[in-house]
Amino acid sequence: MKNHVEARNVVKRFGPTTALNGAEIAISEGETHALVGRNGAGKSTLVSILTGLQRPDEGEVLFSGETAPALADRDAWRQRVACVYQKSTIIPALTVAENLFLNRQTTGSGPINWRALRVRAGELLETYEVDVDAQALAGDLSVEQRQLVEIARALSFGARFIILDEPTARLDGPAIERLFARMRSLREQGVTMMYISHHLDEVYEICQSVTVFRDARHIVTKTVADLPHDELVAAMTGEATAAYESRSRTPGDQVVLSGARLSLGDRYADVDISVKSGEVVGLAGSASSGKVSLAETLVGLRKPDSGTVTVNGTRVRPGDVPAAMRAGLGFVPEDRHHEGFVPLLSVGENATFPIARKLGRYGVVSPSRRRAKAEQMIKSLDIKTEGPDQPVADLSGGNAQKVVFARALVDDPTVLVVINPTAGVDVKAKQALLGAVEDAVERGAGAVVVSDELADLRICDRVLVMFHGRVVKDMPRGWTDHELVAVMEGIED
Amino acid sequence: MTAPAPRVRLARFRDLTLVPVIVLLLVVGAFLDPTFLTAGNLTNVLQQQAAISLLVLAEAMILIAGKFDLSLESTVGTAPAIAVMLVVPVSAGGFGIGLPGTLVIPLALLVGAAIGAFNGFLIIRFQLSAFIVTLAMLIIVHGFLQGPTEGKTLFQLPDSILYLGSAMWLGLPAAIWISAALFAVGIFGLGYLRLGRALYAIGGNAEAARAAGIRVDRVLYGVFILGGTLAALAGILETGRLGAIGNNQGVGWIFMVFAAAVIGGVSMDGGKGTILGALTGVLVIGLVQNILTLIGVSGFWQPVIYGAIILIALMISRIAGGKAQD
Amino acid sequence: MTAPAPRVRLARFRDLTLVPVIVLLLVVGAFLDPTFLTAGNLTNVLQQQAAISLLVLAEAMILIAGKFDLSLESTVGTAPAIAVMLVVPVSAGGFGIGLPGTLVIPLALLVGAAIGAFNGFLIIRFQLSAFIVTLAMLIIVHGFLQGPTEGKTLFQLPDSILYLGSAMWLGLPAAIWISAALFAVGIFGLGYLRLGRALYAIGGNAEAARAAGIRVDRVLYGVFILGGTLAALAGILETGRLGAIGNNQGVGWIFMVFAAAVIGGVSMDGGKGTILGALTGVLVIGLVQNILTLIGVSGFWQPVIYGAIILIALMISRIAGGKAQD
Amino acid sequence: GSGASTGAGESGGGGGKVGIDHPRADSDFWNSYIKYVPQMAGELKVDLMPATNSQNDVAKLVNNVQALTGQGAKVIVMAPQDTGAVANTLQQLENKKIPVVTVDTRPDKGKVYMVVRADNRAYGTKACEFLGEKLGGKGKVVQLQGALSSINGRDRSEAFLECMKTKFPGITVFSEPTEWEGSKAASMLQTRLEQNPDIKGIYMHAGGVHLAPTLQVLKQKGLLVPPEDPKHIFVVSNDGIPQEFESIRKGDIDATVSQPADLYAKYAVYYAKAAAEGKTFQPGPTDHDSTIIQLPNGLEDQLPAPLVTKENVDDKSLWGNQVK
Ligand SMILES: Nc1ncnc2c1ncn2[C@@H]1O[C@H](COP(=O)(O)OP(=O)(O)OP(=O)(O)O)[C@@H](O)[C@H]1O
Ligand SMILES: Nc1ncnc2c1ncn2[C@@H]1O[C@H](COP(=O)(O)OP(=O)(O)OP(=O)(O)O)[C@@H](O)[C@H]1O
Ligand SMILES: [Mg+2]
Ligand SMILES: [Mg+2]
Repeated sequence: MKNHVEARNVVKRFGPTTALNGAEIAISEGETHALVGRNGAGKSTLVSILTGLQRPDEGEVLFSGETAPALADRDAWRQRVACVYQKSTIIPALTVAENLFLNRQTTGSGPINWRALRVRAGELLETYEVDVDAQALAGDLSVEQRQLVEIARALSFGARFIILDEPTARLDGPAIERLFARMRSLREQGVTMMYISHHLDEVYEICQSVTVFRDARHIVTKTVADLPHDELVAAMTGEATAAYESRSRTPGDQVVLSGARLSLGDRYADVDISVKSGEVVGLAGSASSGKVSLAETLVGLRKPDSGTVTVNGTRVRPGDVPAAMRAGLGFVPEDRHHEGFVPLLSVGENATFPIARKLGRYGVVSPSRRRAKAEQMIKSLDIKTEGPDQPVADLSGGNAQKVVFARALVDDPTVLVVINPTAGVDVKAKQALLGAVEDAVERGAGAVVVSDELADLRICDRVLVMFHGRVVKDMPRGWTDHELVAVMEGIED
Repeated sequence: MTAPAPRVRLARFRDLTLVPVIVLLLVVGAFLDPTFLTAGNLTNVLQQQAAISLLVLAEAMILIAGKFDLSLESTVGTAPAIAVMLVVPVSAGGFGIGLPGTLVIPLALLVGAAIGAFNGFLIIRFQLSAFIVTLAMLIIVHGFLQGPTEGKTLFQLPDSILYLGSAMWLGLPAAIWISAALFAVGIFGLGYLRLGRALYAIGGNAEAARAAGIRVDRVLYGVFILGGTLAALAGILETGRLGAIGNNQGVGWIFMVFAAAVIGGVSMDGGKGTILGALTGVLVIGLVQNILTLIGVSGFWQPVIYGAIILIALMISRIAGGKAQD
Repeated sequence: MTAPAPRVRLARFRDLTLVPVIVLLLVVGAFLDPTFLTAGNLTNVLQQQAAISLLVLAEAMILIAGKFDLSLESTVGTAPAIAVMLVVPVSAGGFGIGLPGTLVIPLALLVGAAIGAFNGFLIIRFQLSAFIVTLAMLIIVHGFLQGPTEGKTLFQLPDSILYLGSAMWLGLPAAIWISAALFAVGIFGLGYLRLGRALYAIGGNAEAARAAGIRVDRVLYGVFILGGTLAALAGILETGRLGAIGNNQGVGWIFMVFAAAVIGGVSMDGGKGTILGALTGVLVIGLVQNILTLIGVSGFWQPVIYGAIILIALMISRIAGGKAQD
Repeated sequence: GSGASTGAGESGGGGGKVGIDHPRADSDFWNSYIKYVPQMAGELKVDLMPATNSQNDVAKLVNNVQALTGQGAKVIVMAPQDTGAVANTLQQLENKKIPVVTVDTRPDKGKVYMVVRADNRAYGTKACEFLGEKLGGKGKVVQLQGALSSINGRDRSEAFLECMKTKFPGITVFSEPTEWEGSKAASMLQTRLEQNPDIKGIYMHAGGVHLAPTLQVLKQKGLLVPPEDPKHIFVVSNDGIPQEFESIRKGDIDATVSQPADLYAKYAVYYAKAAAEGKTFQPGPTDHDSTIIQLPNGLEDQLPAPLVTKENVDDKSLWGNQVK
């Protein structure tokens, strides 16, 4: 079968980092081809080269055997390839409709017919079953809604080649299912796709062949059938890696985190939650169930309309993050780019902000003590970085997420709240992060895990399921995926 | 899900948060001085704001595209002055090149466009900070007025450059028609043309705009060049209104220009705001100035009242707009 | 993978991209005028820059925290003037309140702090655009100098306010020592203090800073208040140097302040730059001014040369710094 | 002028170098002054250092003076637009025994060798008297002020208002602070004429910036008519630049106060040379139609500033008729 897309011997450097080092990929006509690799393996960099956003330092890109168009010729690129980038390309100040049809609001050069555009956008959203108002400002959408808009846009171009870079990292189960249904029907129409994900089971579900990158190089390309799960992981990590086994434990008696009668607007109402030392409590729910808002309230990022939060025996002022942290709380926020890290500051500094006061006297932060602490965190979380002085902006997504984890764990918290902890994180890192949560709990902390990923919830001793802003069920360990999803969707109570 | 209708109305409405302020100013003005609400006085306000409003138009576009241009104010004096000096004889302060007088307007526009292009070159090509580049250019461009004229006012101007700023068309000053027409084009262009929408995309997220196939650099060059050209046109209108090109023409305008754009809802961070909003900002500033002149507030305290009114307008536009400003 | 060491060194080095420019200016200056490299002249340069450098220090901190303050320049005149008017008798232009003369410096600093606090209040509490708030405040604060003095210069000043700006300590003007000491504190504070690092976090990503347990609003208030206080101190130094408080004290400084900060590597977008870099920016500006004065470039063309040098310094700092500016 | 020095070179004539700072370069008056200075220095054979320009900023003025003395100036000529804030500088110059000639403004404090200026208050009074008489002591006039923070603007404004109040109480004055900006002047005048169509007189503080905008507004309103016409508005300007004279000849405006840019330059240089040579002066009339008066901190030579009307507008001795 002939190659629809091919990249040969691509080299791309960013300053001292080599993101791609003689990497290659060949995708046959009509297949859905997975690209997997650990965080920082160079997947997104290849995407930007395949979509003409960046010029490779060496190597070439071919479409159906022909050399790729010049970088300046954006129209030619857009005819050849559509893409859902890992980084959001939604423009918050514009409406959903305009975002969907950015730079193609009209076909000709005449004035834009907004009414028609709205209708077209509405149809498009309906086709892809995205439940958002075409006229809403994109900035008002939730993270997952934005992702859906982005996907709908990429799929709507009618391009013969579509790249999806971690489209499911922010989606819940039903949305993922809808996306896959769509992808299958596109494949039936002969569309070629490249699919990037850290959810390896998705690779087996939707892709025909898979390419593995490791350390900026091409490792292997095979059909999925020829590359069982273990071998795939081994190819990614360069070593045999066992699947994650969640540990069992007995929670203590002491309640370390509790929320009582919490309510906030139309997000959640009258919620009680309590977490004991040595216990992991999961918070599950479908989109807009209010679970994230609740978790953000527990850590002080949001102020509830009513109710109280008690951390480690101290009643903290609502909406006061520093107070909660001082009481012994550490947390990982939902969106690392938004609240997780300061991109220009170093890994060391980002990781140690909560303990800055402990790194020196009289308000002074000792750089050497900071570096020492940071190196310890880098080691314990296995963060792939040049060192504590590298800006977080230069790290790959998964490694940046580990820095956010480092920040949450650096003060040995008694309470750990993590929201979508493994979003966009590779298999091995995922294990490391979940392991870090469990380690903290074994040291006596209580933890709350908020996640759309059932795998994350596996480590929980019990899972609270939210539906329309209320806790509808408390499920102890031992649930099956099907049971949990049914409760989340409100099908069964 | 919310019905779409109310949201549209609200979004539209957001451009017009200053309308109550304008109404209030009209009422207060009428109350304070009987002359205020006369056709003659309101025409004067419009005429006085015509030139500066073109700068606001230019700056609003540049801000929406996520950039910045302080040097526009210097172009207001320098562009027409250089054009005039290319045309008039040495005895009238010219360079002695003696190009035909009919060329003076195109020449002025060309000088403005060239200044804009140079700004664009430095900012886009060299990726320098737009604020500081155009700050330096503000100084340099003004120097190109001061240097050749040696600080003197140019009094002997060709008639053609005086015409637009002083003529009356259909009973109203031509300057009002011109700036109204350009605002109409601006409102339409940024509201309904793909190129205009591209400014919002670039200002909102330049990477995303590039990914969507917008030729970001080219559009930005265009915006800077258009900005410089509009500033030159503002200079031509002002020259006609004042009958001479003084060394201070345009100096100090830029602050008012920013104030008008921002209270009119244009964000300093790019990607937000409309030309209609900017227009309401210009009107507020113009009305405030007019009222202060009419009631004759002491010159010493005038700035305090003036600044306070800008702050109040800012708050109203913030509260009515409902979003944090940047 | 590359060893971390070179990167650190490079980052350190980035603060000092203007050092070659300074060396070049010293060489060129020495070449152009024999007076230039004398101890007396260089002391003069430092003394002349002492007051404005405090504004650069203040603005650099505010910019690093991701905000903006234009009104600093007005505080330079207004803060000491109001303090003086609270102290001196009516015959000397005072309010007739007659507070003791020894209070004049604390009063001036207090006025500066109050202006900063009010800026902070509007910007943080009401979430208004810092650019426009402080622009309006620039006008208003200056009005509070012009209004009570009715435009007149205050020249009967208590000795205490004159001392700092005119005294000599160890053979050098006190102003140089003071501003050197404050820069040293600033360099240390922003480099090694928790609070200083918090400015970078806030400017780099305010949401993340909040999530990391930094009291963002409180720190920002502090920065604005500190900025106002430093501007007042600059005003005190300037008052001592000039021996009177004119109505234009500080007016027009702010552009130079921004130019110095930005060519010194401080980003207008927040989170980037160092106090040491800002200091090199001040020195470049001061040396350029001094050289232009010494060689007596025509006043008409001076701005062009001046602006061009800012552009060149900007390019050097861009090329040496290696990153796009914002 | 007097003086016996010959030879133009370094430290020629037993005097020494004269450092001169110009106050600003953005008005026609000062530009004429700036052009006259080297010309007069050539005539008087004064060793002038390259001039500095303080761009209307007293802080720059102080820096410039420091640089000039650093470079060896023995006499300083300056025109401080902020008359208070130069006190320290004057003190320092006195300590260094460097005499100072100030032009146009009279420092509030600090020793000066000679102040060379015309009386700005007299400008305001002359304008007031002219307008008062033309209007017959009643009606409304507009005063387009300079910047209120400049001493000259304030002097003109205060003297004009004071004279109106005492001599022509029947006249209403509207004062418009234009910050020396043509644009503001045009807007304010236009608004005021709309509000009070019966305004009959205008006093402009600076012809260089106010003349063209005023004429333009009057033209637009159809008020640019000969003095005989009842609609005529009497306009008095200030500065004495050639364009004002031309407008007087055409009948567009009625008078101007000629601020003697040439004499300013000439006597600035003259007294600088005299100071360098160690000469001293006494209060009393001079040989050039002026009077030297005693100030607490020095002397002041009050140069004549004639009111120019249609009658004397062609007088060859007016500086505005000498520039080409
Ligand atoms: N703009 C950039 N500047 C500097 N380094 C970069 C840049 N973009 C990517 N890198 C580096 O290049 C390497 C590859 O990054 P890339 O984003 O391609 O990884 P990835 O495989 O997509 O990882 P993830 O699964 O976490 O998304 C990383 O080490 C990253 O730090
Ligand atoms: N910016 C917003 N403005 C107004 N309402 C919002 C906003 N964001 C979310 N909501 C509403 O608040 C409620 C709870 O949202 P929340 O984000 O907490 O849900 P969630 O459980 O986190 O959902 P998901 O799993 O999709 O992240 C929903 O009804 C949602 O529509
Ligand atoms: Mg990636
Ligand atoms: Mg959510």
